[in-house]
Amino acid sequence: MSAETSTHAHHVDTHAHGHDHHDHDHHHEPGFIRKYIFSEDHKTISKQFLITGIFWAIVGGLLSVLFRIQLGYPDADLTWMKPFLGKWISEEGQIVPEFYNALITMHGTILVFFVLTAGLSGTFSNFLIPLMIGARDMASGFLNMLSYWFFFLAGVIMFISFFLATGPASGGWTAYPPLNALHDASQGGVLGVDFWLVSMAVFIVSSLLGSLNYITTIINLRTKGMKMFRMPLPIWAFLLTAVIGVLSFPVLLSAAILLLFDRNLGTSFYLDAINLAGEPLANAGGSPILYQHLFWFLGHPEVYIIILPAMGMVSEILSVHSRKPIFGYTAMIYSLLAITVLSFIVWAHHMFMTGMNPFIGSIFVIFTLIIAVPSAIKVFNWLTTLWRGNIRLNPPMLFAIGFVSLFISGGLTGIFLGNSSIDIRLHDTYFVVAHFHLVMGVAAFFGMFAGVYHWFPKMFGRYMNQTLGYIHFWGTIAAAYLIFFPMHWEIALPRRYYTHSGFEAFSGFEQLNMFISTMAIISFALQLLFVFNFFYSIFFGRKVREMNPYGATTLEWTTPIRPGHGNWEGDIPEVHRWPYDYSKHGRDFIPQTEPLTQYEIEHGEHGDEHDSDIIKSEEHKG
Amino acid sequence: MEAAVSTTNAKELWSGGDSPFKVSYGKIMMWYFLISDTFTFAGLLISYGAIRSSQPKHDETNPLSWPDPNHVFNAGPGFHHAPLVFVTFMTFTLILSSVTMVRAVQEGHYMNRAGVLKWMALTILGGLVFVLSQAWEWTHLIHEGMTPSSNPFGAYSFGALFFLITGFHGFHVSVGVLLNSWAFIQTYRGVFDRRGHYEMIEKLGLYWHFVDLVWVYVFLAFYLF
Amino acid sequence: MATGWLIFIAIVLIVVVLFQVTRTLDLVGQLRGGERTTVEMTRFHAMLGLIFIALGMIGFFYSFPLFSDRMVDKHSSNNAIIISKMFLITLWVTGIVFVITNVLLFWFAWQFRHRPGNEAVHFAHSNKLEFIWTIVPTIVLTGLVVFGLQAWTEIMGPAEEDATVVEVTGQQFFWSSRYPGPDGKLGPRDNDLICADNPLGIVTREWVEHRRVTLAGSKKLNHVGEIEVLQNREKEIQELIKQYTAIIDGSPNKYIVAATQDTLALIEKELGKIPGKITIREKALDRINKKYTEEYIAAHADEFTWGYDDPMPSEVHVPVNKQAYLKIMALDVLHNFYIPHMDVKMDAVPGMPTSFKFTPLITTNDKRQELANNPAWSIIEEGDDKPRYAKFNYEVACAELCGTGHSAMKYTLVVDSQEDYDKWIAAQASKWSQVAGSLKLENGFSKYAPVPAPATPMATTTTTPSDTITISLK
Amino acid sequence: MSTLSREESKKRVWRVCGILALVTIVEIAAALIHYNYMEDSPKTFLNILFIILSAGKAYYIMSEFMHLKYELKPMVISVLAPFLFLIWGVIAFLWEGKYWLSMKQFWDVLN
Repeated sequence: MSAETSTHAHHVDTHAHGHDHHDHDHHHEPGFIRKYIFSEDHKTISKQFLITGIFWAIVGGLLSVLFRIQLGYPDADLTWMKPFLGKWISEEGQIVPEFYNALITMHGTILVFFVLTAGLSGTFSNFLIPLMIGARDMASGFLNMLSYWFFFLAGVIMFISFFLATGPASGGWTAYPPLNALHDASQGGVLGVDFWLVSMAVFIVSSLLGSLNYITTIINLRTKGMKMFRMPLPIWAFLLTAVIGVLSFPVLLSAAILLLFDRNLGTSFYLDAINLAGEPLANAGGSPILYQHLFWFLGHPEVYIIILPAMGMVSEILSVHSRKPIFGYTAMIYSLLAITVLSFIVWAHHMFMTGMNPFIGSIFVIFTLIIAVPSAIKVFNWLTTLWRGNIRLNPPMLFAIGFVSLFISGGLTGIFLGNSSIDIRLHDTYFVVAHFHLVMGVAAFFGMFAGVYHWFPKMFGRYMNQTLGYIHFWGTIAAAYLIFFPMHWEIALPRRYYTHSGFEAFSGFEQLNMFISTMAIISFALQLLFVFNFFYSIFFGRKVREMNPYGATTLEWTTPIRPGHGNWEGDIPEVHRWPYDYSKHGRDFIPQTEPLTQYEIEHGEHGDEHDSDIIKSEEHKG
Repeated sequence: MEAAVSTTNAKELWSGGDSPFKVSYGKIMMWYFLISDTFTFAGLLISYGAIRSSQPKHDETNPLSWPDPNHVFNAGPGFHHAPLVFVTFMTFTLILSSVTMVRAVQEGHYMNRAGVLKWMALTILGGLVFVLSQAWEWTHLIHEGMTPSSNPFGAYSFGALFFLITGFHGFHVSVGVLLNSWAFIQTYRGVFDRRGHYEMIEKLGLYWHFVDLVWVYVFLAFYLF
Repeated sequence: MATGWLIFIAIVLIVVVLFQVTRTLDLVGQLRGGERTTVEMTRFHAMLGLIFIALGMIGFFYSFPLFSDRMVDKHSSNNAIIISKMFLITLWVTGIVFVITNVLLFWFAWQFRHRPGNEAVHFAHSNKLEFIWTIVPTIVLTGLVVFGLQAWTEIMGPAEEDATVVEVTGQQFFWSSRYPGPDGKLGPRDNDLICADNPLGIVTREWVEHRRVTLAGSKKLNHVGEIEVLQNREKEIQELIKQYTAIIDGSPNKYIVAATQDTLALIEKELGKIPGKITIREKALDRINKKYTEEYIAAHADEFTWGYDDPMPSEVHVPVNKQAYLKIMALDVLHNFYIPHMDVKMDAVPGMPTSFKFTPLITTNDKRQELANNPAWSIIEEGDDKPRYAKFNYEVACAELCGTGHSAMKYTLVVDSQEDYDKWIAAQASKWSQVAGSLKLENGFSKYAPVPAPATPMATTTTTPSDTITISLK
Repeated sequence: MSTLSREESKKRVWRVCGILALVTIVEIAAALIHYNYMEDSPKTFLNILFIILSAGKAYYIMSEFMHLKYELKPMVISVLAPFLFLIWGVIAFLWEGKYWLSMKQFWDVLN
């Protein structure tokens, strides 16, 4: 053994054990600021992400209410909003078209990035990764804290852009050039887009810091016995989400840098032969389609960044509350992996009608439709998980079931859209809006709600009000379907239209639009019920009195009811089995920390398809 | 220890309680950060590829065709009409500074503070020379009329892409020089000695080599093709 | 206002009462014992789930035919027929899966609900099952891909030789079109040549000359060029700034000072933009001078004449049952040439022409006759003299967000019978070839020649985007 | 450097430095020879050579300087695998660029 090896190995050891020393340094109680504001504790950071996410969800939802009023009640008199919105309300009391565009742009940006990326993955990755894999905290608490504060900064920048004289970005959440590359093509383009781009760049830094932490923590800090194939499914989902984030967000960063250059330094990466309102521009040699390719190279994986964590959490919740192992654990992991890989090679299915090479388009059709296979596997596995279970329908379980339903309904329309020939009809219409809102908007929200209701007791040591939760669920799922299902009928109606009244071809949808808008407003109001329930329960909810209220097998329920910094008071528990031993050997559940008995075969060890039969015979013996 | 590593079977490494890569979390993070950064550069270089292939190929008669690098990069401080000589010098500077960085990392393994200081100083020097060379080249090209929005040598996009990508790379080098200087001071103050290991130098080394690695492709894209 | 407050207070009260009720329910549930409550709640919500899915499915099957006639035109073009077929196939496949999986989901929730005597089965995986639901979707999707790509290739493949070529151009916020004249060739275009008189930048010898003069000016024609106009404006503003500064320094009246400062800020902003505008024009002039040398024009003598006879009508006409081949262009930002009835949709990209082809199968007139049978179309709307169907036209819209006036980019497509089309195009050609004649001026400058106004909405080009929208929408 | 002694690893570094320098010189020389003596011949073959040589340089930098050669295999895979995602990206982007040019040339006779 050479001297070098020993020193080298020595580093590793110091660091591997570093975390056991970690909590010794923190025995003194940190002050208020270190504890709640600039906290490095993953649980606090996760709550920060969640509450900021809720704030942005309210803002984003409110924006959608505003533009739904314009679509559903174009004649409504909104003069009373003039004190708040000023010139964005016309003299006749209507939302002006430029503001309408700003509303849809900001609604998309806020919900996709701030709520469903940061608010969802940021919250639950932070909260669950250390708790479920048995770690004291994230690998780097400091970077984790920075991750939140960069997110916060990105939000501040985006928020400031609302108060610009020329308004926030108004060229769509995808920020396609040239509309968003030119200062004079729209009002939002004057300054709003610069804010948008800078905010996105900061957001990307935040996402990167977070993702690096999640990946590293999962790789290096699993407790003893926590093999990769003993990790609960949410952890797999968070891991792959983080991988997608690390690899796809940088491409958006390069796209944003190029766009910033085009806007402010006279370059022509995306611009060629432009004559704006009679004014010639000097740009030459670029291509607007290039931006779209770069954007969707991020943008498509982004939708999986949004939906994978929800899938993971739903798998866990379905299993816990039906008292059955998740069906096809390994298949679930491999389908997550397949989705991750495929997500990087299908981006241009958003671009069939943008003047890209139709032959390349057909290759993208093939890749795209393959994604339906792992998605189908997941759906069937979820269904089979419910089959012959012992299902407790509490709010988290209902939201998880709702997620599956919405994912099916929204996912199936993806098969229409992924097929380029049908996409000619559907591209940029309300059919698309319906599709992605169901499958990645509402479904991801349902995953998030399921997660919040399920892990709220662990987060705050109190329960949320269950009855309000039930009302919230039934109201939301009904409203969601009533908003987005009829939207499929608006099949040829182009989206991002301030009004469709100028066209005979688009007439006849006024009542439907009114109905959808009404439902949207109701659904928004229902979400406020959740917000109220959430904050009320933090302070006044019924207290949790047992460590493991759901009878779940995973590690987070072995921590104290309100875990302190370092999560476990004594040693970190060791793991001996996979996380889904429910209803096995006549026992309701067997925690992961319980060693295998002599006769027991661990799940996945034998790879036999008659698993259940073996267990039955075991039961007879026992 | 060596024996332990070799006998541990791969499966056990993954069974928790230890790093399956036998690598500390800091280094893993740095590695994955670099992969992420690679994708940023890849985004820029792929854009370069797409724009370039959408422009007419180099053609003496077409003033808007893609320029020949031998025409553009043919000067250095004090000399002209010597294509690619100056950039060769820059490339060598970067390679050498990478080598000095490796030496610093190696000395760090043996806790040799004086050695680390010596090689870090040389690395920083190399970085500075590279950044200054790039500054000279930029000044020269701007003098010749090449700006982000114009290019006397041919296709407009060439200038814009050149400044963007070499600028982004130069930014990375500059950040590297700053970080290395910081590490140099920390080493001098004996911080790493007290910590018991020079892992910080290793992590910075990874970053520094990555910058070198990116240059290989920037060099390929702008100076060779 | 008072009623508003009353309503507000009432709502708040109702919410508070409701909340108290839910709290009590929760507490009562706990008092009665968690297990019993769980069983009852599970039963109740599983039942709600069954009702939900039943109502949902009824709603689905009820509303589908309700809207299907409004959805799209299924037979007005070959694309519509192909796509409708693909759509229907996919609808069947996905529809069946949709119904089965959703019903199973809620039925399982009911059937296997937690209740005394129900026990979960430890059923963790089955290779057989998982294999089935990997392979079956794969096969089905392969089928969809194959059919889909067949349709896609048919629609996007190369156009027929004798297709009717139409060039359409999108800009904020209107469309314009151009046809190859009697020579059958579309004249080339150049962004640098675009000016008020030549809005599409058509390249002919005269337009090149014209643009040179509009940019650089001409002593001979006594015409001041754009560059000089801007330079003069710059001087003028500098002069104004001096005057205003003097007012600000000298005036004791603070209101006058404030007002003058505002004006000053505005014109300083304008001044700041002028150098850029001059540079852009100088660059364009430079490019024009460099590119359109006498040798170049001589070498491309033919191409320089193609633009003379290109009609630029204010709507698109195409003959029925014959392929139409669209060359789609954009001047400023992305647009999308969208004809809902024809299933035509393709982005207009600045700097890169795109194309799309379709074969219209029903003339506008026949379509009107077809609609006459539809009661919704045979009504006569208030203030109209003709029934709705008589005014029917195939409409063109924009399907790519292009700014404030995105929803106002309306254009018209007329599908003619072959005879009608021949007549129409001949009339257009004769009308526009006169223009070509007027362009062939000896001094190479057509500013004072009778150039007819281009396609109607051109007048809005000079207004700011926000003005345009109020004009075109209200 | 689990198997190398201090001296060996030092030597190895300088050897890699030599290889990188040599490859760079070969590249520059090839480019200059092409420029000076055979400017009219297409550069395709040369470009392929450049790509191969650059990949070689990248290999040495990553494996030796960045120490990747001496890491455990799963680590190496986890670092290298993401680059597979770029393959289709590069193909698609370059293909697209060519298509944009061809569309311009197809429709615009003066280009």
